[in-house]
Amino acid sequence: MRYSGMKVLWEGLTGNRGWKPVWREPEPKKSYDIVIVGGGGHGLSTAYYLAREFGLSNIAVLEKGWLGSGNIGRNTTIIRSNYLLPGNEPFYELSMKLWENLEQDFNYNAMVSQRGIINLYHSDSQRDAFARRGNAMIMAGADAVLLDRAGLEKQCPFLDFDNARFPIQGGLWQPRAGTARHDAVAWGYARGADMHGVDLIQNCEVTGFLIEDGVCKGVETSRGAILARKTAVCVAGSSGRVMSKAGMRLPIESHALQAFVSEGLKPVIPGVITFGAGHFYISQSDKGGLVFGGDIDGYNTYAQRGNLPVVEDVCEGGMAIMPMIGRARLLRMWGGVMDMSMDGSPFIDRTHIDGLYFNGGWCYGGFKATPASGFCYAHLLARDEPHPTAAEYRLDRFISGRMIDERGAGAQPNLH
Amino acid sequence: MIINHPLLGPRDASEFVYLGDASLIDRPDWQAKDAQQQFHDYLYLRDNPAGAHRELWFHEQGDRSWLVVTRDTITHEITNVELARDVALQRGRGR
Amino acid sequence: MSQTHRIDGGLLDRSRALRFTFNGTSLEGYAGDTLASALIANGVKLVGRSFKYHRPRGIFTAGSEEPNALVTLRRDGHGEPNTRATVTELFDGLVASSQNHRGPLRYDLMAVNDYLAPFLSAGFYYKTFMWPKAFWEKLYEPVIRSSAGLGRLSGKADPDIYDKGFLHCDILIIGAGPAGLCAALSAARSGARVILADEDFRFGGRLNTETMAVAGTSGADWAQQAVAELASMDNVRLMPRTTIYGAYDHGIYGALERRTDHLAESAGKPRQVLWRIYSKRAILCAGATERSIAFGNNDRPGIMLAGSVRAYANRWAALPGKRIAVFTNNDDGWRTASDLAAHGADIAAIVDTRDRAPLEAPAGATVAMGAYVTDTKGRHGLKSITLSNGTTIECDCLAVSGGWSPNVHLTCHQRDKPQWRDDIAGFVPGPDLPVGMRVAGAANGALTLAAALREGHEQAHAAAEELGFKPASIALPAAEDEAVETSAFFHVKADGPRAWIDLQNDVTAKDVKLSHQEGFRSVEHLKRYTTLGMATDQGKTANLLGLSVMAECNGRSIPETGTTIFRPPYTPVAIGALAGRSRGKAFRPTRLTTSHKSAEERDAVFVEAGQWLRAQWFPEKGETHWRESVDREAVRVRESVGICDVTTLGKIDIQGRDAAEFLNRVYSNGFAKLPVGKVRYGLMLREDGMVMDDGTTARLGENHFVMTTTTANAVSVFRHLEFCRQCLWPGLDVHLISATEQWAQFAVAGPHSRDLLRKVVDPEFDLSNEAFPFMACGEVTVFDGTPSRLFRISFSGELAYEIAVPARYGDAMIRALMDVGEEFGVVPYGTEALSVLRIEKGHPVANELCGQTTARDLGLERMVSKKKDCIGNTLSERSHLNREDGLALMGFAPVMRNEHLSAGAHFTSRDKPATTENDEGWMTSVAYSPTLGHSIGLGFIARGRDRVGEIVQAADPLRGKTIEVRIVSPHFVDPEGERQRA
Amino acid sequence: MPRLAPSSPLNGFRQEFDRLEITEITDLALVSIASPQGREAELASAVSGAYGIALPPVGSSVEADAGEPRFLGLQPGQCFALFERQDEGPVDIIARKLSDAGYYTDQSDSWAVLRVSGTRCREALERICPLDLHPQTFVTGAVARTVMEHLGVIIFRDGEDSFLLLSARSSAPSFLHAVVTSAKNIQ
Repeated sequence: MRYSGMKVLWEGLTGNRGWKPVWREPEPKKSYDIVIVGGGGHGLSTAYYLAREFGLSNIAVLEKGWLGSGNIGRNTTIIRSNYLLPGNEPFYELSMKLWENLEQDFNYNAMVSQRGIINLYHSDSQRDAFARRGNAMIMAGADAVLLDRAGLEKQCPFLDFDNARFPIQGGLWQPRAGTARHDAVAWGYARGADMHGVDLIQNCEVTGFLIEDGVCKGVETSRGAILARKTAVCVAGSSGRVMSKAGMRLPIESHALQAFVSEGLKPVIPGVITFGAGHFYISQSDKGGLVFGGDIDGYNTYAQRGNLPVVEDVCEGGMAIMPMIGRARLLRMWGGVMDMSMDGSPFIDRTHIDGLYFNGGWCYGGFKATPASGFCYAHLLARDEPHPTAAEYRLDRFISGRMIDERGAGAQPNLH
Repeated sequence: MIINHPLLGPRDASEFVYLGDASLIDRPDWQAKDAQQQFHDYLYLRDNPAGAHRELWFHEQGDRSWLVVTRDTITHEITNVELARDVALQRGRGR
Repeated sequence: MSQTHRIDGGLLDRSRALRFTFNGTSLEGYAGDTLASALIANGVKLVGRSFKYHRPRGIFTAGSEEPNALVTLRRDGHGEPNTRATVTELFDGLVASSQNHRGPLRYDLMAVNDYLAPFLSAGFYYKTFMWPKAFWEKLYEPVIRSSAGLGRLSGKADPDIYDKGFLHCDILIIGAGPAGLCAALSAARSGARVILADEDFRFGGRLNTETMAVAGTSGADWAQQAVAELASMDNVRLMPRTTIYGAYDHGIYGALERRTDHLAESAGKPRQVLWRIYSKRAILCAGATERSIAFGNNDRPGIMLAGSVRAYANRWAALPGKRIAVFTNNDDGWRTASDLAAHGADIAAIVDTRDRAPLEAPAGATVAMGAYVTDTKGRHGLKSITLSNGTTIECDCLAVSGGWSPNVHLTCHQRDKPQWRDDIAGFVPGPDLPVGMRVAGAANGALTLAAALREGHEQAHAAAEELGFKPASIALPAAEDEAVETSAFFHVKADGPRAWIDLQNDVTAKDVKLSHQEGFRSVEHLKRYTTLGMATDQGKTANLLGLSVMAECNGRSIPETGTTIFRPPYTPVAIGALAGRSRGKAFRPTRLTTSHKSAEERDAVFVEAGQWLRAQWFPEKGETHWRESVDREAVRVRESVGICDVTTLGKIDIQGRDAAEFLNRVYSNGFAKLPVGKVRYGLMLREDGMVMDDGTTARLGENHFVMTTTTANAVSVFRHLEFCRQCLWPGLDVHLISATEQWAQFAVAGPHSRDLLRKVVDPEFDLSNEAFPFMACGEVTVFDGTPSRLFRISFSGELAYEIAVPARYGDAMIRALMDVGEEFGVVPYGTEALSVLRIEKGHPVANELCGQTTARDLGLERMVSKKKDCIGNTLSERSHLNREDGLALMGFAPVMRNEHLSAGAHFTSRDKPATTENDEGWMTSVAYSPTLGHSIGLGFIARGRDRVGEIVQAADPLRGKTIEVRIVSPHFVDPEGERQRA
Repeated sequence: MPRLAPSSPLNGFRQEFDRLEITEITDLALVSIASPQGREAELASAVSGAYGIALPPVGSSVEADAGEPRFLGLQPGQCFALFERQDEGPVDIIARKLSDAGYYTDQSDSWAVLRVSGTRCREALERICPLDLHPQTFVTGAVARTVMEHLGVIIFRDGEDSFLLLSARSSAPSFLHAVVTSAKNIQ
C-alpha cells in the first residue's frame, strides 16, 4: 500500500477502514540466506537495504521483543554528521545524505527535520578544536558554519550570554543536521523491508549460535533453530551478552544513557543545541516536548534506567545555559543500554567465525547512523567486502593501533 | 546507587569515579613473548557480563581508595565491596 | 460571578476569602481550596482545550492525575505552563489562564480540527506531508509545530531560586492517607527514623474526602489526631506538599517539596526543594486512581470521575453540578450518589453496567441497571446523557466510576512488572519491587478503608522489625470494610460517536482499533503510534482503558495483551528544581589563584581554564587592542623579565622509599636516577600508548618528589597514579597527596629573572648559574625567612624560574615581586603571552596533547624508554602508531609574511583540493610572534620531519581562508636552548 | 624588604543567623602523616610515645593526651594532624616529635576552614551534605571526606552542634557561598 495525502483523504472519507497492517506476522522458516539478529533500527535498515539495494530478500529479522524496541525506540532523535576523524566523517555524511532522501525512498514520513545543530564553544581552544572539526566536515562534503557570538545570539537569543559560568562565545553549526521521529524510522524501514519480502519475526529471542568447525550455520531461538548462510548480529546494547554465546569477547561495554522529555510546550527552541562543557543537549519535538540528555551514567549496566546524579547533572547543564527552561517540567525519563566501544567508534565487520558478522559499538550515537549502518552492513553481507566509508570499522583495529578516537579519551568506554 | 565501603559504610556512588572491569588489575608482563597481544586483550576486550560484575570504583570524594565492587548489571544489586589493594595483593601483585 | 456552587461543610477556612482571576475574570475562594475546587465553586465548567482536536474540556479529577484542567499559572517570567488546577493550592492574588486555543477559550479557532478528525486519525502524519519534499520543513512542519504543544514558556529566565538537600531515614512512607498514617504511627512508635511525605498540602488522603468514620470520629479528624501525634515525635519528619517522584537504586528516592508555590510571592526563598532521600525501607501508600469509562462524547466539561465529584463536595464544599448523574461499573459509584444526595444535590440517575443494584439509590434518582451511557450533549458544558436503553436524562454533571487502579507507579521504576488482579480489575504490584520497598493499602489493591489501615500497620510493623526495632503493638482504629465490588467494564462497545480514552492527547477507542488494524499491537507500539498515555498525565486515568480496547481487538485478556509500566517522575518535576542552585555563575565552583586580587587591581582580563580563572593579559593605559598588551608582555619577558601565576598546575607530593621506582613506571622516561635537587621533564602515557600528560618533577629528597601536572589533568592524573599505586603495584612504598592548593607558584622569566630573584631569595642561597643551574631545584627562604621552593625551569625558553610560597603568602608575594622587579621593568604576563612564548619554543600543551597523539607524533619518541616497563610502553609499539607516514609536530610560517595562520586549518599538498583523501594534518596552535614579527603556528603533518622547507596549503574552508605555509622546525626561538641555560 | 604578610582564604569571615553561626577558622596548622609501608609499627610507636595515643582508623579522630594535635583518619595509611599554628613550620613540629617514622606534607595552606555551629547547623548542612549527620550515626569526633555543591569537603564534627568544614583554598569563595546560601535558605 502506498501512502499519500490523497490516500489519507480517501480513508478519512471512508471511515479509515482500508488501512492494512504495516507488516506481516510470519512464522519463521527453517532457513534463510541471511538471518539478522536484532529488529532495532540498524537491523531493520540492514534488511531494507539488502532487499532494496542488493536484491536479496530471503532474509529474516529476529527480534526478541517488538520491532523497534531497542535504542531506536528510546533515544533523543538527533541526526548529524559533525564528526572529526577521517574514519568517521565520510560514513556519517553518507548517513546524512540517506536521511535526506529517506522518506521518499521508503514512502513513510519519518519527520526528518533539518533544523540544524549547534555545538556551543566557550573558549578559544574549544573554538579551535571546532574549527578543526568544521573543516574536516567540509572536506568530507558536509556543511559547517562557525558562528561567533553575534551569529549565535541571532539564532538563540534565549541563551544566557551575560551570566553563564562558562561564557558562551559561539558555536559550530551544521545546518543540515536535525532530528527525525525515531519510532517512525523503525516502522518505515520495517514496512519497507516487509514489502520486499523480508520476514520480520517478533518475540523471537536468539539463544545461541549454531557453530560447526568454525562456521556459523544459523541460530537457536526461542522459536526453534533457524539456519542461515550468513548470520548478522546487530543488537547494540545487548552485543556483549549475545556475542558471548558465540564465545567472543568484544571491545565493548554496556552502559546506560538516560534521556528526558518535558511536558508539551509551544515552540521555543529552534534546532538542536549541545553544551558539551556542561553535558547537556536539547531539541524540541514536533509535539512540543523538550527532548534533552547528557552523559551516560558511567557504570556497566544492562538495565534500561539510570540514577539521580546524572538526572540532576543534565538539568544543571540546561539551566546553566538557558535558564528559561526552569519552569518547564520534566515529564518522563528513561534509559537505554549503549554499546560503548573502546574508542567511541563502531564496528561493522566479519568475525573470526565464518558466516558470523557483527555490527555494534555505536555508543550513544547509533540513531543518526541508522541508514548508513544498514547500508554498509548490507554491503558487507551482500558482497563480503566493507563499504569504503565503513572500512575502518574493523573489530581488530586495536591490535594494530588504528583507533578512531574522536574524543581522545583512550580505552575507557565511559569517557567517550 | 549506594556503595557500602568496607571502611566507611554506605556512601552515595556519586562520591566515586568508575573505571571498569576489575580485570584491569591484572596488568600483563611487559617482557612476555606475546606482550602486545596480552596488553591488547587486557586493555580492550571485556566480558561485559549481564549479571555479576567485578568492577573498579575510586572513592575520589572520599578516602581515595580504589574498590572492587561486585554488582549485578541487571538489578544493580551490590553483593560485595573490597579494597582493590587487598584484591591486587591476593592476585599476586606486589612490587 | 459568585460562589454559586458552594455548599456547607468541607475543610475550608471560610474566614479567609482569597481572590483570584481566571482568564481575567475575578473570582473568590477560601483558604483550603485548590484552584479547581474554587473554579467549581464559582460554577466554571470550561477550563481548557484538548491537544489535537481542541475540544472544550472541564475539570476531570481532583488530584495529580488530571488530564484536562491545565492552566498557565502566574504571569511573565513567573508563568508556569501546564499547571494542573486540581493540585494548585489557592492563594490570594492567584492569576491563571487557559491554554492551547487561538482566540477566546470559548471560541477557539483551532476547534476546526475537530471537524477534520476523520483525516487526523492516529499516525496520519506518517503517511503524508512527504511531497513536495521541500514543503516539509517550510510548510507542513512549522504548522504542525505551532499547533502542537500546550502552554507557552515565557522565554525569560526563571526568576525563582531552588534548593536541594539530602535526607536519611529508616523508613520512608510515601503517601499520608489511611494506610500511610497508620504505617507512620506504627513505624514511629517503634523508634525508627521516619519520613512521611504526601503530595497534598493536607495529610489524610481520602480520609479528607470521605464521610466514613475512623475510631468513632470522622476520617479527617482522625487524620488530624494522627498527624498531631507524629508531629510531636522527634524521630519523625512530616513532609506535606512533597511528591516522591522516583524510586532509584538501593533505597534512594527523589522527592520534590513545594515550599512557596502556595504563596503569592517566594520572597527570595527557594520555590521548591529537591530532596534525595536515603531510606533503609520504604512503604508505598500511594492509594489508587479512579479510572473512567470510554463512551460516546465522554469528554465534555461536566463529565468527571465520580470519586472526584464526591471529593469536591465532601472536602471542598463545591458541587460540580446542580443535577448530577452517576455512571458506574462498581459499588463505589453508589457512594458518590449517596454522599452527593446528603449534600442536597439533585441526583438525576444512577447508571450501572451491572445487573443488580448493590445499595439503595437516593430518592428521586432514576436507576438504570445493566445500562450504560452511549452519548452526551452540551458543547461547553454537559446538558444531557443518552443511555443504552434510549433514555435521555438531563444533567449538568456526570460522575463516572470505572473502578480504581492501584498507584503502582513507584513499584515499577526499576524492574517490577505489575500483575493483574481480576477481583479489582486492575494491576497490583508484582514480585520484583525495588529493594526495601513494601506496599500497603489501596496501592496494593486493598481498596477498603479498614484494609488500608490494617495493611499500613502490618507493613510498617514488618519493616521496623527487619531493621531491628521493637515495634509497638497498637490498636488498629476501627473502620468499615465498605463495599467495593467492581466489574471489568472499560468501554462501551458501540459504533456511536467517538469515545475518548486519553483525554489530553485526544486518543479515542477508534484510534486504538486503527492501531490494531495497522499491526501496532504490542502495548509499546500502541502507545507510540497513538500517543496514548504520553501526555502530561502519563495516562494515569487512560492507560487501562486503552489496553482493554487493544485486548478486545487481540481477542486476549488484558494481562496477556500487556501491562502498563510507569517511568519516573510520578508527576512532572520542574527542570529548575532538578538543577537546584547550579545556574548562572554558581553552575560550577570558581577557583582563584592567590594573585587574583592583585591582577584585578591591575585591570587584568580573565579567562576560564577549567574551573580556574586566570589572567589572560594585563592591559596598560593606552592599549586598545588585546594584541598590543600581549605583544608587550611577551617582548618584555624576552628582553627583561615577567611574572606569571602558574599556581593552577597540578602539584602532587610523592613520598616513599619506592617513590623513584614508582615515577620510573608511570613516566615513559627514566626517573630512577634523578639526583636530589634536580628537576626533570616527564612524559606520561596512557596504557594505550597515547600521551596522557606532561610536566616537571622535582626531587626534593631521597624519598621525596613533587610532580607537576597540566592544569586540566590534575585530577585525572592523581586518580591514575592512585590506580597504579593501589591496584598495580600495591607492594611499593609510595604515598601521594595533592599539594596544588598548598603552594602559590610564580614563573619569573626573562634575562633579568635571576637579578630579580636575588632581591627576593634570602642572601644565604646562592643563585649563580654554577650553584643553581638549569633544572636545579631547592628549598629556600624569601623575604627574610618565608619558606619557599625554587625551581629553575623554563616554559618560555628564557632564563627562568618558578618560585613557590605557601598559599597564605601568595598575595603578598606577587605584590613584593612586582615591587622589587620595578627596577627591571618587570611586567605581569597572562596566559596569552604565556602561549605566545611557548609556541615560539615549540612546547606542546592541551591543543597538542589531545589524547589522539603519541610521543612519536610529538617528536618525543626518545622519551619512551625501551629498557624498562612503564605504563603505555608496550602498546605504543603497535605498528600503526609507528607507521612511516605518521604525523609529526612541526612549526608553520606563512609564506606571505603578513598573513595570519588559523588554528583548526587542515594541511594539504599545494596542488590538491581540500578533501578528506588529501588531508595531511591540522594546525593545533597559532600566535603572532612579536619576536619574529609574523604569525607562527604549530601543527601535526604527515612525515613532517622529512618535509622541512616544503610549502603546503593550510585550508580553512570553514572561515573561507586558505593560505600557503612553510613547514619549519617547531622551535622558532633559540632552538639550541642557550638562553634558558644562561 | 618587609617580611611577607599572610592572608586567610576568606578574610576571617563570620556571620550569625538564627541559631546558626558560620565562622572562618584561620589559625590552624594541618599536616598529613603517611605511614611507610611495612613500617607501620614504627609510626604507631612513635605516635604513642609522643602523644600517648594510637592513630585513629579512617572516619574517626583522636586527640593527643595533651589535647593537641587532633588526628583525623582520612584514608588508609594517611591521617591529618590538626593543631594551633605556631611560628615553627608545621611539618617541623611534627617531625620533631615523630622523627622520620612517617612521611609528612604540610597542608595548612591548602584548605579554607569554616566552623558551622548552632542548633540549626544540621538543618543547614542537610542542603549540601550527602552524609547522614544524625548524632548517632555521625558522632562527635567523626570525620569524613565528601562532596558538597561540586566541591570536595572534609567534615569533622567537633561538637553536638558544631562542625568544621575544610574545602580547597582556591575555591573557598564558592564554598562559602554554598554554606551561606544554605543558612539563608532555611531561614
